[in-house]
Amino acid sequence: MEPTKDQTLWMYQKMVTSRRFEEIIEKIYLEGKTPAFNMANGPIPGEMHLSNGQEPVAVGVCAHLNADDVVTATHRPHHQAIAKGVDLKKMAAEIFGKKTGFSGGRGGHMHIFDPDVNFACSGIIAQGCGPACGAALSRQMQGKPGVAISFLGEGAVNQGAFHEAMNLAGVWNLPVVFVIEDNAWGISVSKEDSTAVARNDVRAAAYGMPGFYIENNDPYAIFDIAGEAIKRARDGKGPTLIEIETYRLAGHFMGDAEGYRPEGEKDALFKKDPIPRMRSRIIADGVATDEDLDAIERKAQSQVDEAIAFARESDLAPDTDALTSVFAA
Amino acid sequence: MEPTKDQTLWMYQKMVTSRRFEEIIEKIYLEGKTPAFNMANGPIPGEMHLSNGQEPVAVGVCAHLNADDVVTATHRPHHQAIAKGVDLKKMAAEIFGKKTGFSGGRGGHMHIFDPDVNFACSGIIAQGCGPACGAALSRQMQGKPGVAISFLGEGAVNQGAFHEAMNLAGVWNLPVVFVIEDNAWGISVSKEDSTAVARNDVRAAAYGMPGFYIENNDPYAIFDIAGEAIKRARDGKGPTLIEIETYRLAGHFMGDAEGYRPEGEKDALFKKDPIPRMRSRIIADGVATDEDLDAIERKAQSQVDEAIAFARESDLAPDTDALTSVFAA
Amino acid sequence: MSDNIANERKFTIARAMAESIQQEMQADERVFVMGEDIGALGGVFGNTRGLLDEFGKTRIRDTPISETAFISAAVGAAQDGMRPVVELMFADFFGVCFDAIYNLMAKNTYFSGGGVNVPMVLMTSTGGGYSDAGQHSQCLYGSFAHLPGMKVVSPSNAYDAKGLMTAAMRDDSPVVYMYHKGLQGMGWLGTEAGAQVNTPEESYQVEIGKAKVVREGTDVTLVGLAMGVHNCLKAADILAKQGVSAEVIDLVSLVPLDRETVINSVAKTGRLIVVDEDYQSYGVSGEIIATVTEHDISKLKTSPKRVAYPDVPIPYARNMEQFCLPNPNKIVAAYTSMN
Amino acid sequence: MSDNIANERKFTIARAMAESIQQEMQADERVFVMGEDIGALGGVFGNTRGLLDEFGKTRIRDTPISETAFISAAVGAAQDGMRPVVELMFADFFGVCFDAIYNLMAKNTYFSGGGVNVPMVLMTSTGGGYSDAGQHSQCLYGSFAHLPGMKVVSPSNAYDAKGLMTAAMRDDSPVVYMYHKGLQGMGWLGTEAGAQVNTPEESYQVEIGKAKVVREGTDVTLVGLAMGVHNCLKAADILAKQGVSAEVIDLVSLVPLDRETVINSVAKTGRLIVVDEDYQSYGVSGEIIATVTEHDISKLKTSPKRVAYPDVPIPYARNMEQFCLPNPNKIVAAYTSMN
Ligand SMILES: Cc1ncc(C[n+]2csc(CCOP(=O)(O)OP(=O)(O)O)c2C)c(N)n1
Ligand SMILES: Cc1ncc(C[n+]2csc(CCOP(=O)(O)OP(=O)(O)O)c2C)c(N)n1
Ligand SMILES: [Mg+2]
Ligand SMILES: [Mg+2]
Repeated sequence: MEPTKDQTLWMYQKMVTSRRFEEIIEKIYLEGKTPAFNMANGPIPGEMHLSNGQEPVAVGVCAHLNADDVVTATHRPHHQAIAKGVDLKKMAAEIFGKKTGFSGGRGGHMHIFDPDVNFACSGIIAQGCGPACGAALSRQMQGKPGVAISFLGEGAVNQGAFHEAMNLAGVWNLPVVFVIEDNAWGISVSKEDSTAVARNDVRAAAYGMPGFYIENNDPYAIFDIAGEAIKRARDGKGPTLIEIETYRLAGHFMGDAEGYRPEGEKDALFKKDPIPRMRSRIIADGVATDEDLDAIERKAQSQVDEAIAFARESDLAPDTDALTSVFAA
Repeated sequence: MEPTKDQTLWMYQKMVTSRRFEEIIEKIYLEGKTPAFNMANGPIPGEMHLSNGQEPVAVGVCAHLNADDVVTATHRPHHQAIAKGVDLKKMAAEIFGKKTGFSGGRGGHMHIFDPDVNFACSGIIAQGCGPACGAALSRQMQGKPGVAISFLGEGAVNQGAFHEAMNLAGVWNLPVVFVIEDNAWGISVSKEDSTAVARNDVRAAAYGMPGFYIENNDPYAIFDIAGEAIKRARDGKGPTLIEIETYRLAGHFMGDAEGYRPEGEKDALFKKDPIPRMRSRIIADGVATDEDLDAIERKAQSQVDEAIAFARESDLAPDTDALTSVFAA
Repeated sequence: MSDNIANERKFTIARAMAESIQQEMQADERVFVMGEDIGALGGVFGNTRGLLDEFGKTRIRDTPISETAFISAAVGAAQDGMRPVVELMFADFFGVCFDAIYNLMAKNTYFSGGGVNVPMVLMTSTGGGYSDAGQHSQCLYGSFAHLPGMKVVSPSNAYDAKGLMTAAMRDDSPVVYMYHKGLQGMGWLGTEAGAQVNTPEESYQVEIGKAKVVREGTDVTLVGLAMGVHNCLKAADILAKQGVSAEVIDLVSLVPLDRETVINSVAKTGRLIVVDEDYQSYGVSGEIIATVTEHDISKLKTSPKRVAYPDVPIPYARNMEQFCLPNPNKIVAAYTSMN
Repeated sequence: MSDNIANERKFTIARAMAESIQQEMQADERVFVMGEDIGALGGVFGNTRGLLDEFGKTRIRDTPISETAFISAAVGAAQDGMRPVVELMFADFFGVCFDAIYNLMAKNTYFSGGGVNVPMVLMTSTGGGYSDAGQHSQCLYGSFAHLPGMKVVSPSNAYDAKGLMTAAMRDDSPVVYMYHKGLQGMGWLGTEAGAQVNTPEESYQVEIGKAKVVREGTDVTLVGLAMGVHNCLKAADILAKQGVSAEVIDLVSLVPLDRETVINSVAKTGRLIVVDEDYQSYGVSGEIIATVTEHDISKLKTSPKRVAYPDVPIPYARNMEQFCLPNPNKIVAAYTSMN
C-alpha cells in the first residue's frame, strides 16, 4: 500500500507535531529542576519518556485508523496519542497535572485516556495487549466495525502478558494488530541481552498469525505493511504481528545519562532522524514543495504552542479531587 | 537414541509401577466417599489428578536423568515422580497426609518434594517453568553437572510464565528441557479451543531453540528425542522444547464426569493403552520374555503395596505441625 | 406460596449465581461470560451451569489458561461498552494476573478521571476445608479489599448470592465477587445447609456496601463474611444455650465496607469478635477491630478478639487444616476468655 | 574516628545496600543478583552501583522484562544451593509476578516440610511523593505482609539498610526487602536527609523481626515504617515544642512483627497513632491497632488514630498527591484531635 498525497502530508504533519510537542515538553520539564535535578519539581513532575525518533511507527500505523478504532499505548505514548488524534490541549493539560487534563491530573503522562478517539495507555509493560484483544472481541461480538492496535516496545515482548494476548488473538481470530517498536533498548538492557531471537516477527508463527519486520524506521514501509494488516483485521482475517526498527533519540526517561549506549550510537541515530528524511523524500517524490512543508511545520508549531499555553494557563484541580473518580460516577 | 535392554526394562517397570500405584490410589480415594462423593472425606481427601496413560512421557524422559538432575512437575505428578525415583513410601504417606510423608502432610498430592532426587511439583499452571530455569542457571553458574526438566500440560503453554521462562532459557542458553504432555485437554477445554497453533513445537522457534513433536504416546520415540535434547543440554548447547502426544485415560480429577469428551474417545484411548503396547513390543523385539515381564510386574506391585501399607500405617502428624515449617529451621 | 414451591426455590449459591447471570444475559445483550471451563463444564463450581446451551459459545466463552489475557481483555471489552463477567477459577491464582486486576481493572476509571468506566464482574472461588492444600484453599479477602478501585463482595447464602450478582453486573464499577467453595452447594465439596435459602425467581438486587445484622443480640457482636457468618451463627446458638445473646453481622461487602453497622452493633453489645478465614495479620480482622476502636474505644467493654486463619500456608492433611480453620467452638472459646 | 571519616561513611541507603551486597558477594560465592537494569545502570535506584565492574555479567545479571521468569528462576536457584538477590524494580509491578512470590517462593519451605529452603532476597522499591502516579508510587506493605511464608522488612536509614540487607542475604528463608524511593538518596528523587547516617564499613547484621524505639517519649506512641519514621520524628519535634513527649517506633520489620515493642510503648504512653504510606484499609495501620487493642484495650487512654494513605489510587498532580500523603502536620493534628 502506498500513501496518497493527503496521507503522506498527514503523516508528515503528525510527525512534526509530535516532535515539536516533545521538544517543548522537554524544555518545560527541566524548569525548576536545575541546578539540582529532582523529578518532583517544576511544572511537569514525575517520569518523562520521550518518543523523539519513533514518530514513523505512530503515523505509519495510525494513518489507517479512524476515531472508532482502538489504540492501547505504553509508558511512551505521546507520538501514538498525537497520531491517533487525541485532543492535544487536554493531553498537554494532563501532563501539567491540570484540572482541564483528560483525568483532571489524576493520571499524568503515562495514563493518557481519550475516550473520544479510543486511546489508552499504561505504565506497566505489556499491560495494553489484553485490553486491545478485549476491545477487538467487543467489536467482533457486536458485529461493529473497528480494529484494535496494541503498541509495545521490543523489551515488552518478553512479558507473559504479551504471549497470552497473542494466543488469545490467534485462537479467537480477533481484529487486532500488535505493533512492536524496536528501539533496541529496554531502559539500559539491549535487545540481544533480553531476547532469545534477533527479530520478534518470528514469534508470530507461534500464534498462527502473519509476522513482519520492518527495517530502517521508514514511514512508507510502515504505512504499507500496517495498512495490509489493518485491512486483514477489518476483513475478519485475524491478527498480525509487526515489529518495526525505530530509534530512541532521547534517553529512556529524562535524566537518563545513557552510559550504557555504545560510543557513537546517538550520533549515528541523529543522522538518520526520520523527520528530515521524510521531508527530503516528499520533495524528491514531488508530492509537495518546501513551502508546503514549511506551512505544515508552522501549523504544527502553532497547535503545539496553543496546547501548551492552554495547559499552562489552566488551573490545578482542587486537592480533594484526589478522592473522587475512584468508582464510576 | 535407542534404549538398551536395561533401559527398556527400567522404563517398563516404572510405567507399571506408576499404573499400579495410581490404581490403588484410585480405589482408596473412593473410600469414605460413597455413597455421597465429598472430596473432604476418606483417607485421601482433596483433589486427585491421575496420570494413567501418560506414563510413556515420564519414563522416556527420566530414563536419561540421574538423582542430581532436576525435575519440576505439575498438578499431575505421580508418573513423573516415580520415573524420577522419588521415595515411593514417602510419596504415598504424603498423599495420605501422614507425618512420614515428605512434608509431614503439609503439602499433599500436588506438592510432592523429594530433595534427594531434586523433584518438585506445584498446583499452579506453568509454575515449574521458572524454577527449572533457575536450577539450570545454578548448575551453569557453578559449573556443576545437571540438567533441569520442566514438565507441563498442553493447556499450560498458554500461560505467561511458560513464555517468559522459554525466553530466559533461550537468552541464557540454559541446560533445561521443556516437556509438554499433550493429552488434548485442559480440564474440559480442548487444545483447539485454547491454543492458536495445532502443535506447540512450532513455538520453539520463537525462542531460538529446537522443537519436536512426538506422536502416538510412544516411549521409544520419547526416549530417542528426549535423550538427544538432554545430551544437548548437558553439552552446554542449550534448551529444547518437546511436545508429546499422550493420553489421559482418567478424568481431569477424580469425580470428573467427563461429559465434554466426544462419544467414543475414551474407548479409543483405552485401546491404545501404552503399557500393553510396550509389553508387546518388548516381546516382539525379543528383549525380554513374558516371564521376565511378569516378574517385573510382580515387583512393581509389591513395591506399591509396601508403600501403601507404610502410608496407611503411619501416624498423622500432630495438629500443631500445621504451624511449623513456615520458615527455614 | 405453598411449602412445595418454596422448597423448589431453595437454591444453592451455584444455582443462584447461574440464574442471576442467565436473567441478566437475557435482559442485556452486553453481558457475557469468560473463564476456564465455564462452558461445557458449567464452571468447576457450577455457577455457569446451563448457560452454554442457552447462549452459545460466543457469549459463554471458554478461555485458554491465560488469566492475564482474558481478565485484561474483559477490561478492554468493558471499556468498549460490553459488560463482561469473568471467572478466576480459584482466588489462589490471583498471583498470575493481579496486575490486570488491581493495576488495570481497578484503576482505569481513576486514571481517566471517570472518562472510562470498567463495568465488569470478576468472580472467584475462595476457601478451604476439603484438603485442597495451600494453593487451592485460600480466601485472600484482605488481598483484594486492601487495594483501591474495585468493590469486593462475598455472599453467605443463595438469596444474597443472586441479588449481589445482579447488582454487580449492573454496577458501572468493577466488582470482585468472591464465593466460598464450602457454601457453593456442590455436593463434592460438602454442603453448608444454611447457605441454601429461598431465592426469588424474578431478578432483584442486594445492595453492595451494606452489611446485614443476621441475628440480633445484646452481649457480643460477632462479625463474619461468607463461611464466617455460618460459623458465627452456630457459635451464637451455642452461646444462647449458655445464656449469652450474640449479635451476628454478615459483612456481605468488604469494599465499600459498612463500618456503621459494625460500630452501631458494638455500641450496643460492648464486645467484638471478628471471624475470618483469611490469614489473620494485615487483613480483614485487623481492619474491623481498627474501625471500631478508632471510632470510639470507650464503647468496648473489653479487648476485642479475632478468630482468623493463622499466618501459615494452608496444610493439606485434614487434621491440620481443621485445626487452623475458624469454627464455632473457637468463637465460643474467644467469648469465654473475654473478661 | 575523626569527623571527617565519620562523614565519609554517612551513606545513602542506595550505597549502603550496594556495599552490603558487595561484601556478601565477596564472602559468599553463592550470592548473585538478577533484575532489570541492575548491571550497567547499577539499578534504577542505585542499589547495585559498581557491582557489575567488580563481579561481571555472570553474577550481576540484567534480565529480560520477565519478572515471573526471573523471580521464579531465583526460587529454583535458591533451592539448588544458590543465594540469589533479585530486584523487582517497583513494588507496583508485583501484580505481574506475585504468584512466583507468594505462592512459590513463600510456600515451598512449608510444602516440603522444611525439606527445601528458599534463601533469597527480593528487593523492591516503594513509595511516592515525586508525582510518578498510580502505577509507580505505591507502598503495598500490607499486600506483602498479609501472606505467610516470607519475611518483610523496610529500612528507614542507611545503617539499618546495610545491616538488614546482610541479614536478609544470610537468612535461610525468603526475605522481601522494601526500600522507599524517597529515602534512597538518589538526588533525582529528592533526599530525606535523616536517612543518611553513619554506616560502618565492616559487615554487620540488623536483626529481622525487631522494632526500634528511635525516640523515647511518654505521652503518645507514633508507629511508622520507612518514610513513616521520618514523618513521625518530625511530628515528634513539633509536638515537643508544644510540650508533648512522643515516643517513635520504627517497625523495621513487618514479618515477623515485633508486637511486644509496640505494646510496651503504648502501655507507657496510653496513646497510639499509626503512620502508614500504604493504603489505609485492610493493611498495616489496622494490624497495629488490632495488635494493641486485642492485647489489652485498657492500656489505651483514648481511641487510636491512623495517618495513612486514603483508599484511592495515587494521583499524579503534585498538589493532589501531597494532599493524600501522610506528613508531620497530619500526625500532629491527629494527636491534637485526641481527647
Ligand atoms: C511489568 C513492568 N516491568 C518493568 C517496568 C519498568 N520499565 C518501564 S519501561 C521499561 C523498558 C521498556 O522497554 P521497551 O518495552 O523496549 O519500551 P521502550 O522503553 O524502549 O519504549 C521497563 C523495564 C514496568 N513498567 N513494568
Ligand atoms: C494459573 C492456574 N490457572 C488455572 C488452574 C486450574 N487448572 C488446574 S489443572 C488445569 C488444566 C491444565 O491443563 P494441562 O496443562 O493441559 O494439564 P493436564 O491437566 O491436562 O495434565 C487448570 C485450568 C491452575 N491450577 N493454575
Ligand atoms: Mg525498547
Ligand atoms: Mg492437558
